[in-house]
Amino acid sequence: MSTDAPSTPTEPDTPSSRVRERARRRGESLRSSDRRSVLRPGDGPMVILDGVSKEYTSDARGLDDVTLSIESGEFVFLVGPSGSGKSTFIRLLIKEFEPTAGSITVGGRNLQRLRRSKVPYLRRSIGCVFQDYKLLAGRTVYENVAYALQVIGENPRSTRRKVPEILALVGLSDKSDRYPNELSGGEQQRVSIARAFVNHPRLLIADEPTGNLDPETSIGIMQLLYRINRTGTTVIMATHDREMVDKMQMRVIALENGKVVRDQRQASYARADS
Amino acid sequence: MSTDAPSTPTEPDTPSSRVRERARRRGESLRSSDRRSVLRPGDGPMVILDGVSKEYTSDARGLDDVTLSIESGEFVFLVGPSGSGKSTFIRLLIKEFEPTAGSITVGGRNLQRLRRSKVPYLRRSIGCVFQDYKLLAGRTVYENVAYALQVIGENPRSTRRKVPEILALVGLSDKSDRYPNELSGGEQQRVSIARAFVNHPRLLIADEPTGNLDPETSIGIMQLLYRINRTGTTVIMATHDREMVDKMQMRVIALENGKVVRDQRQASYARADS
Amino acid sequence: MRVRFFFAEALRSIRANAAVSVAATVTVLIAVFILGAFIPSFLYVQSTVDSQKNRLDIRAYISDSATVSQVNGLKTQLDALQANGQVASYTYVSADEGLEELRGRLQDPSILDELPSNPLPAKFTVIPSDPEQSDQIVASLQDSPAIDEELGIDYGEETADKLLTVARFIQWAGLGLISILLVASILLIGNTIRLSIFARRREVEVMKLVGATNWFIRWPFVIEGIVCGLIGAALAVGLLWAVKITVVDTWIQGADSALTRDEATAIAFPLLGLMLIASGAIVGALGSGITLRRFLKV
Amino acid sequence: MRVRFFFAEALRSIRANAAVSVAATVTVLIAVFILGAFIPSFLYVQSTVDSQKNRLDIRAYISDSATVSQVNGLKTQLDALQANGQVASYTYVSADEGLEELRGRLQDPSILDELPSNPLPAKFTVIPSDPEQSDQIVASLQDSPAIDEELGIDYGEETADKLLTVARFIQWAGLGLISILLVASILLIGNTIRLSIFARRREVEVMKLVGATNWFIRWPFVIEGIVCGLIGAALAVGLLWAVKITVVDTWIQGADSALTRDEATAIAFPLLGLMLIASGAIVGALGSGITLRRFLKV
Ligand SMILES: Nc1ncnc2c1ncn2[C@@H]1O[C@H](COP(=O)(O)OP(=O)(O)OP(=O)(O)O)[C@@H](O)[C@H]1O
Ligand SMILES: Nc1ncnc2c1ncn2[C@@H]1O[C@H](COP(=O)(O)OP(=O)(O)OP(=O)(O)O)[C@@H](O)[C@H]1O
Ligand SMILES: [Mg+2]
Ligand SMILES: [Mg+2]
Repeated sequence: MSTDAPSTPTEPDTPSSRVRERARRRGESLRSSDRRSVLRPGDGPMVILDGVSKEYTSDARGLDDVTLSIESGEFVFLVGPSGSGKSTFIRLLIKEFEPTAGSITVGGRNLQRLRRSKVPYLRRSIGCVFQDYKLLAGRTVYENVAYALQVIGENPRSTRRKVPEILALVGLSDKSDRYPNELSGGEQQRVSIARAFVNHPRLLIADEPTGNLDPETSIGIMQLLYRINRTGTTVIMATHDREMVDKMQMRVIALENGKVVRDQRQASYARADS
Repeated sequence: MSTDAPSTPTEPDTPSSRVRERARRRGESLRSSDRRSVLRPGDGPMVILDGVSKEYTSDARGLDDVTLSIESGEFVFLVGPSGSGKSTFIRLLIKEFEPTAGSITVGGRNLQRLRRSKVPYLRRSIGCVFQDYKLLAGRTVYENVAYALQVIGENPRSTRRKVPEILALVGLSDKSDRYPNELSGGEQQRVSIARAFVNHPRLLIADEPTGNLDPETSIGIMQLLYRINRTGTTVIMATHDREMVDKMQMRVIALENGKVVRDQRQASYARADS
Repeated sequence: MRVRFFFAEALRSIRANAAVSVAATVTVLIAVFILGAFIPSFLYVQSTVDSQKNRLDIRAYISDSATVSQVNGLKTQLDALQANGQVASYTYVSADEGLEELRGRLQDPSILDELPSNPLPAKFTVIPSDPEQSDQIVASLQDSPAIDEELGIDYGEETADKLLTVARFIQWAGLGLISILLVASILLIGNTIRLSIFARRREVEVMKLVGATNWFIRWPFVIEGIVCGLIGAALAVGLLWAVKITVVDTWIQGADSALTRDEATAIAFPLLGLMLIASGAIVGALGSGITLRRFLKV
Repeated sequence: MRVRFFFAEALRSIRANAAVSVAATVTVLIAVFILGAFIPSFLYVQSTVDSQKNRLDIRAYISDSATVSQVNGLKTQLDALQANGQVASYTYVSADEGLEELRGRLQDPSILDELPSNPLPAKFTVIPSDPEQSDQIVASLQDSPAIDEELGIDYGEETADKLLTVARFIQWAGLGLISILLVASILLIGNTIRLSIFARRREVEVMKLVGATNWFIRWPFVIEGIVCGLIGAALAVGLLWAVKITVVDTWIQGADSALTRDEATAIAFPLLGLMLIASGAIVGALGSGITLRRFLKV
């Protein structure tokens, strides 16, 4: 039906005007959420991986000698078969664990040299949609999203303003008092997306954010990501959605067995020559 | 690449010959797993819903007056937007909770009249792939799959034979000693699939079993489901994978806000007239 | 074969949930250790008090002018009371024996040396079966002509009352404290097991959804409870044994007769140990079995 | 404002994890109740024994032939010893007072009525500051000419030794048992809190991944620990108070002087209550704070 939406991101419908409104407020919000950010400002590459490997155990290799860089403001798809290392890549960027070899730089900061006490500030500057959602089971939808703002010390008034706004954007306004186990799979996924967006991070990472969403909702989410990207946010998205990737024609990094097998601008899901 | 595979299910490659081998042993296995099955044999409808509604709370409606029947041996896709009631439908079939109205019959058994102590036997006759996998965190891949056999009292020798067989089929032979949290999202999903298949249930229900799988692996799983269906097993699959549904041209039940809005044989993901 | 499977499952679970198993085991250990330290202490104190209570004898003073037949008449009466069970035993104490006895009881026996002659009369010392029934014995002996009219029959009403009060206090207070400890132990162990199962409730839920029957899920948990209970109780008994050998036994040897006099009292250690270990296992089993019920209703 | 947020979080968590909070609270309740029942019992027994120990007086018998100046010389010596702190107090006991005293000490005072005359000498009763130093006092008084040569100075070496042994035993055994209970309580509470945080480890992990600092996560848990500790301890103190009023107080009133004689002993209840509640809160706070560390390393 509306599968062409991502390519026309400025049509004047309601969600879109909300997004523009949000973008307008962005300058102020960025400052507040970046108050103690460890990311260095500037236009250098947002992410640099240099010979990065991650061996979980001697026989489980997540990433294998990956070298690449992602510029500020880029939109990157991460594709590859199940178990190829997409989630490993993402988890390295938020320093969930250390690489076994190589060095990673995010926003001008070498992650190996980042002190443990600074890691929370790194994570606040990165919005992350987790593949398994990682919602707080004891909190409602509203509280889950608000938590990301409370963590950065946002004042309660602006929290009360921002959270319903972002929930409306992902279509969950009427479910804000539900607990995660009272939601459908796709609804939980959208809560995770809302939480990652809510404090306007400079880097947005999404691990298969549309895996449990129907095509139409997926397109809505893609529109959202695209618009956020247009305001200057770097977006990295792991996905299996061939249709989506083909339509967007953005940079595609393809992994296989932990190795980068393709890194191409304006590309499709599958190799052009196949 | 090989997106046409599901329609040619009898090509002589290795996984396929394994599947035939499995089908050959099926008679014996069926008997052992059905030893105390509560499902009645016979060729009547496998699933009958009669005016079934499920209200979680007064403002959260999962299913709304659904009446339909699914014959033994059918292959049914369940589609619909996020939150439309697909998982609710599936959870009602395994008696995870009771409907608030209407009656459900599975394999000739009225679920309301099924005594609580018989529920485990119902669930053993149904293989279920859960949307959130529901793996046992403290058990390895092998043990997770074996558990489904141990539950029905399968003897250890045949367990040791069947589990590696099914793990090979979903491509996880080399990861059988890993724990779920040491697997990628897609790998966990495949463990859940293996567990649902392993004791050859008469009814197989899969809740978005390919949500976290790349297109190629998805096709492999679909082939598997299709072949299992061909040996007489009824298969119900909730999915968002438009491409897959369009290719298979099977019966499609479309839900929206808990209501059946379309129930069509040999159909596509979207309404034919749209 | 099923049994072996359940045991294997229980051991697997103990290993996989080490933190939880250790917590349960430690709780049992502590609870059993405390019970094992308090029960014998209480029994010891109790038996000491009891032996004091048994010293509550009745003294029937014999008149200097009593004839032998009168004294024999009194003796016959005492035999009769002994026969019907009211009197545990009695002895005749001559005047000289009485003086020696007094000497032994005085804090400062030297004052007796100052006595010009033995002022004490002869007497029967009667030990009643139940000190609380002394009055009746006294009443039945009172009219015997052998009894000294002035001194009569003495059973230290006041002292006896005090001692009986203390004995009753120690008995009830001790029983109260032990009961509190017992109830507390069971609550604590149950609490820990409840938490440990709570931590694995999702696991139980998944098992149900895969078609496991309640007992199929429950047995490994019950066995796990038994194993943790057994290990915890055994460790506690071992610890108690170590404390007994190193502290209590050497102390008793070092101390003079002041306390050891009233021993042969404390419950035999092996019996106590066995009882404690058994109760650890039972509490563990019941704790997991009962707690699990809540999470099996899926 | 931050503080209010942390408090709100803690209360939210207590409500959301009712099972867990109740378990922790019950554990604190039980532990504090047991401590609160045993500490005063121990102090009571201890002070009873102590007051017995203080009765270990030294008796310096005065010769019938001593002159007034000799007796005054002995008195001067005693004053000097009292001045340097070795003697707590002393009193002169005439022969008649001595007989009365003996009468009070005998189980069967009637035998004294048979005495033809008072055989007892006059004496000084000296109460040493520390009964264990009696020897030295005796040594320094020994040579006074006022002392009766035959009776000399008596301080009941044997009895004193026995009593001191018993006192030391009760003191150490009591301290040992209370220490065991204290350590056990802390272990048990820590155990429960560990389990309760273990049950929520995934929650903590997610918070870390969303960018919460360690203290941002820790404060609500610490406050939760304090609240559970406070509530548990307060309930225990309430229960103790109820037991004190209904059981102990009526018992003390009912019982005669046998035990109440040595009271003014037990620690004041309000003080005890406050201490118990405070320690409940502290243990709760430390328990959660420390346990959490393990799960914060994501
Ligand atoms: N904790 C772990 N311990 C051991 N091996 C692991 C662990 N986590 C992941 N792996 C392995 O590392 C490889 C890459 O995993 P990763 O999660 O990055 O894959 P992925 O590309 O995200 O796959 P999917 O699309 O299925 O989510 C997989 O083979 C996986 O089995
Ligand atoms: N436990 C619950 N309590 C209240 N509402 C619930 C509960 N579970 C599901 N719902 C609601 O019921 C509706 C149907 O949920 P269901 O999980 O069946 O959707 P679904 O079709 O599986 O969606 P998805 O594709 O996102 O998984 C949703 O709106 C959901 O919010
Ligand atoms: Mg992944
Ligand atoms: Mg669903």
